[in-house]
Amino acid sequence: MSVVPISYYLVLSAVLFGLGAVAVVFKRNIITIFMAIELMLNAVNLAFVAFARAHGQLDGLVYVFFVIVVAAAEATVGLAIVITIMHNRQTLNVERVNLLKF
Amino acid sequence: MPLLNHIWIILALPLAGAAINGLLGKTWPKSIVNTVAVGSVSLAFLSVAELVREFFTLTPDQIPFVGNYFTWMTAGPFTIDFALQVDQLTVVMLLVVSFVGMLIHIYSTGYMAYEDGYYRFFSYLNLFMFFMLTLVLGANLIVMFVGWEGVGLCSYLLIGFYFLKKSAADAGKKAFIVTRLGDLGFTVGILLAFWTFSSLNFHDMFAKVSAMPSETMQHSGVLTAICVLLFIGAIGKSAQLPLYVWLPDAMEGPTPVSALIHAATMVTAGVYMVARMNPLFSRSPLAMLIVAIVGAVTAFYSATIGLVQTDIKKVLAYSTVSQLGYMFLGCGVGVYAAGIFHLMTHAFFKGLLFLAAGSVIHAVGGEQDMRKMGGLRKQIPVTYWTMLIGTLAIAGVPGFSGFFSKDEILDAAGSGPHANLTLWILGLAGAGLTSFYMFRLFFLTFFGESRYDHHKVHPHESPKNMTVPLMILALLSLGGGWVAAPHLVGGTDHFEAFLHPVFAAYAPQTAGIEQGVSLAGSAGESGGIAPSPALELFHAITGPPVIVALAGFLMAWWFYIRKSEVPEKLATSLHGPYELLLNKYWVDELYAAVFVRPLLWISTNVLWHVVDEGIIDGIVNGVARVARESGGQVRELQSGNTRSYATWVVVGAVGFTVLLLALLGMAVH
Amino acid sequence: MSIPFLLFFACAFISVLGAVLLIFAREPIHSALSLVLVMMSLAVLYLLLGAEFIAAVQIIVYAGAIMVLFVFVIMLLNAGFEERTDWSKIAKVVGLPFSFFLLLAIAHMLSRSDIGTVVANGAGAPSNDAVSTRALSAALFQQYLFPFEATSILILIAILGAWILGRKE
Amino acid sequence: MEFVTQHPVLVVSLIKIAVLLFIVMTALAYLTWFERKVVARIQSRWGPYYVGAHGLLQPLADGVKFLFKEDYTPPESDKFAYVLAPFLALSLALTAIALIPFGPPNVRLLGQSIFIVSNLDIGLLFLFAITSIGVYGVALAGWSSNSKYPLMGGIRSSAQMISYEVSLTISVVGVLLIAGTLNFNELIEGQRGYYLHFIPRWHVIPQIVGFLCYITAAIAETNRIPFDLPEAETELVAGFHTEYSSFKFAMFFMAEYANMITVSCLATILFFGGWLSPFPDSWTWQLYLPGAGLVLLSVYTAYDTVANLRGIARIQFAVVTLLALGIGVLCLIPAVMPVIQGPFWFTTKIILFLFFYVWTRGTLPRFRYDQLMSFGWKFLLPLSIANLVVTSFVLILPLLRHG
Repeated sequence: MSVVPISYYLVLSAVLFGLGAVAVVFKRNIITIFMAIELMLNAVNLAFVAFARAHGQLDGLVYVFFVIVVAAAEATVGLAIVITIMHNRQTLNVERVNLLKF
Repeated sequence: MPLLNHIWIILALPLAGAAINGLLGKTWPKSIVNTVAVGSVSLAFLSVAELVREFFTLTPDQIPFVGNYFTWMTAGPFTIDFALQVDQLTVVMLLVVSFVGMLIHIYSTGYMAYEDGYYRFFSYLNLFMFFMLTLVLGANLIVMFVGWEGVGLCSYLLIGFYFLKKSAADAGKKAFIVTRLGDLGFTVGILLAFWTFSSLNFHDMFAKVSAMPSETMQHSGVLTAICVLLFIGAIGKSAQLPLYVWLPDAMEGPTPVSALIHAATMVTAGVYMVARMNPLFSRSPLAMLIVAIVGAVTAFYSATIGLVQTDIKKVLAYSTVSQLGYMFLGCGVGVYAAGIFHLMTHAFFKGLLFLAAGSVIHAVGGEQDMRKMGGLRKQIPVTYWTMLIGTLAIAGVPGFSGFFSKDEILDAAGSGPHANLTLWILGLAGAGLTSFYMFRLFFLTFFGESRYDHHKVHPHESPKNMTVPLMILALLSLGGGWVAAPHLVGGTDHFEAFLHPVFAAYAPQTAGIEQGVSLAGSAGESGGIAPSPALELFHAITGPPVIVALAGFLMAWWFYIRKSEVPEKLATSLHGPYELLLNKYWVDELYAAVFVRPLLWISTNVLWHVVDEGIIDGIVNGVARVARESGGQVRELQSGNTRSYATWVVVGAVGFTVLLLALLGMAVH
Repeated sequence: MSIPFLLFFACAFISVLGAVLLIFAREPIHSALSLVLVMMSLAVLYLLLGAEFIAAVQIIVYAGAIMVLFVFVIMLLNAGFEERTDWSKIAKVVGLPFSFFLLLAIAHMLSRSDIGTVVANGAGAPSNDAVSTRALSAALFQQYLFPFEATSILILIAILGAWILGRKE
Repeated sequence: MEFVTQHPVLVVSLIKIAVLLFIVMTALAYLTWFERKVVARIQSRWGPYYVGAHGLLQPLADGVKFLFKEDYTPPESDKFAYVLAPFLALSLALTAIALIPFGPPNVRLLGQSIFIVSNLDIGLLFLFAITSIGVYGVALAGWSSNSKYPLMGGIRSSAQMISYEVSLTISVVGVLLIAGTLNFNELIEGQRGYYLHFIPRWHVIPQIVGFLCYITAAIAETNRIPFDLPEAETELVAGFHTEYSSFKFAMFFMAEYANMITVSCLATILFFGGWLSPFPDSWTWQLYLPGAGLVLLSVYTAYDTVANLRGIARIQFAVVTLLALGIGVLCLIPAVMPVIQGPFWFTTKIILFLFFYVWTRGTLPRFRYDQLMSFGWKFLLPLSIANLVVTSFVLILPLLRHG
């Protein structure tokens, strides 16, 4: 059973990462942007796993583990912030939450 | 010799007095302020006396005695020690300054008794003493310069003592600024001197200059330049042409100040400096000539102005200027000793005259216009007699101190090694005028019918603490000159003999020989023709100076006692010249037109409106504006729109990725 | 075409599709679902790469906890259609091209990086057996013990932060 | 065809999945019957009675009814999510079951162990993974209906599931620490053996606290009474599936029961030794238990058929009797007997658990929402964590003693 070349995974992760970036830039909904960030993290994780596989080492997997944990923490706080924003400004559109400027 | 090793004490005393009075005196009663001020100066005088006593115990090779206290500043080859030195010249100056200073302090306690800022006045006065002594004692040009500037400062402070009076404040500023012009030359002179001799210690400078081969030196422009520049400083400080204008205005200050600073001590600093620098000057004939010319012309010129002044202090001021002229004339013609001698006697009688004038003013309630005086000799006898002595002394009447010194100067100008007929005539004329205007002053003040308002003014003799100094100074004016008396009968001039080492030490050979000849000369020639001392004496007391002095006296008597209506006639008939003199040749107006107004105009229209507002403010505001504009542009990036930020992040990521790719490419290839 | 390839391309397609849907969906819920889709397919890819544990964690934590949290919040806030305001000029002008350029650049870099080529050539091909969870746990609790504890503390802090943010003033 | 020969694993797996699916669907159908009967007994009613003998055909009738009801989709709903939700719920629930080993792996046919569809290294983790995904079904259903009550139900259920999933997982970790594996077979094999030669070494004995936590969390996880807030009729009409009708509703229903089966299986595997027999092997007579039980059942049904039933019902029950008798006799064949042991015990345990579920439903009242949450977070979670800590401490004690 032949092996899928690692480069395939890497390219896939790159593509996902790029799409995530596009989403971050182009979505207006805070929550969606958040999800886009998660997507980018996932892409990075994929790359990590692929590299770990390629080198036959575990470190990459451990990193992935940590990334996931940190993502969880981030989501916790981030969503709490989102809820607060919604309560205070009744909108989720980042372009409407623009008082902090100049 | 305890005190010689601690010369600084002489400086420390008045400084301490100034500090104590200045910092604490505000709330103290006058008595304590007096004690501090007069006490410190008196102690200074006493220590000077002790110093002199010790000085005479020194062997000639120990002179000048230099006390080197600490290295003040060091910059590469340039090192300045705070060093004080004592030699004969210093001794003379020290005695004059400290003694006259002490007397005037005492006098001031009476004169200033009812003035505000009493403590301030004495603090300034003590400070002046400190600086003046520093100037005199300094062993190098820099320490001297410190004293030089310090006395300038004190003069400014004291002229502007009544700073609520605009004229006084302006006079102070005028004195400061005009003197500053001279100081500019002085400073440049110092730099040039250092550049030339790579040292500013009098010792080293003189050693180097005397080591120079005389023939190169004769034409050495640098030397002349140094001398001229230093002399410019002297001109400023000693109120010679063309920078004399500040001195008459300086009379705005309290009379004791005029006596101390603007008659006895400070204004003579220039003379002292020139005398101190004699090794340089004597090697630069051109500089000598300039000094002599300036001196003579000033002497005559200001005497003419003095003729018609009506303000008693102004008259004295102009006479001071002219007397200073005589001193420079003396230095210019090579008889430094005579210059210093006249300096000393002048300190006595001019101080006396000022103090007496002050006493008169005091008597008539602050009135300074002589036309509102007259007939005061009954009311204020002490002042009358002392002023008489002063007048006789300045007029050069034989037997009075002025006679000896002035006679020596004119003698040297007429028949000395650097004799010059024109200068001699000028000096002579000046002498005549001097006696005229002095007696005019005397007669206007004390004789004739009283012209003051009897209801307001009740003339009264001054208190003891004012009259006593008057008497002492009167005595000195009377007998101060007799040290030179033997010269008249062919004997030696003790004063000159005393100072001789200072001026002979580094004197150029040729000049030295000439001077020696001249010294012996008078005796020699007299010995040639008529060797009898009596004849010598007769020659001396019937010499041209005495004649012209007598003429001046008679003319004054004729004008102001005998036919007191003549002056008005003259004033009307010779209206032009009279106006010219009365307005002091319009020099002030001239300066105002030539220097002050253009300067003001430039300052206002160029420096202020263009340079300051346009360029400097422009730069500053421009920087601020640029910052604000750019900030305003840049802050647009801070749009508060998260998506824009995200975009920037992406852009940055792209940048890094491209960079990485480039590096990878390099690494691969 | 062997099964791993089939699986890979299937999952790759699904994940990319999910990502694209995430971008184009206007309902936050749809975005969330598409993201879950991406995560699922990624989990499968992890399995293909022999990282079973990571795959499970991916699903449990990411899909099962984090995304559920997202969905929960979306429902709680009843977030409706995303309004398409377009106030950020730069995002409109620069964003798209640069993002895609970034995509291409990274893809290019990763694909040309030696690791990719090596494996593609079969040289140094990774062993096919799955990474044993035991070994992973050993690495996690011995070599990376401190980071592990640090992350636990991080999570604690995150909980506190969420509590502070969420409590009623 | 040659694809099949190339990939035997795939083919066999597919077959096994198909069979399992059939069995599970049937089981689900009859689980509803079972529940209704038991609850009826608890409430001293008859329960389903008229459709077939003892209402045995009731599930079939229900299924048919569901199929032919109008499938109404609220116009304001989010079509995609609305349709997706039930499929998600059911498929995930069924997938979870696919991980369960119903018997020992060494029982093989064509070289493939027949009772086990997938034998993953980290089977347990995957089970949790799939159950954790299960939330989406409920949440989406509630949200996509675009209506108040379903939304409330959806929010409640997702919150509840997230909350209790935590304690569910943690309560299991104790067992994992003891067993030191995530593989189901190894977990079960680890429980082989006996204390005092007759008490089975099941994890429930050391992990009794963990078990209690688990079972509580499991009930909440499956939205069963007393934790069925998401579909609390008295508060939310029918919770998240208020707007659902016809077959979609049925799918939610099946998903719920499938989850019940799943957690029961999990409990069995983790705490009650899976397909292991409770009796020592020395007691050989236990080999006859399956067959004997079925035969006895057939005797009872035969009596019932003759005594109480009339008309069509009697014929139906006769068929049931014959089936039971046939299978029982089949199980008594010596060759089959050992093979059937594992599934037999496994199924028995599961049925007991399901009975327990129904029992609780029949007896316990419903929690209030805040009570539910505070119970989950403030009691259950700390308890399970304490259990975990104590367990791990006990486990490392020997290490500590030996340095």
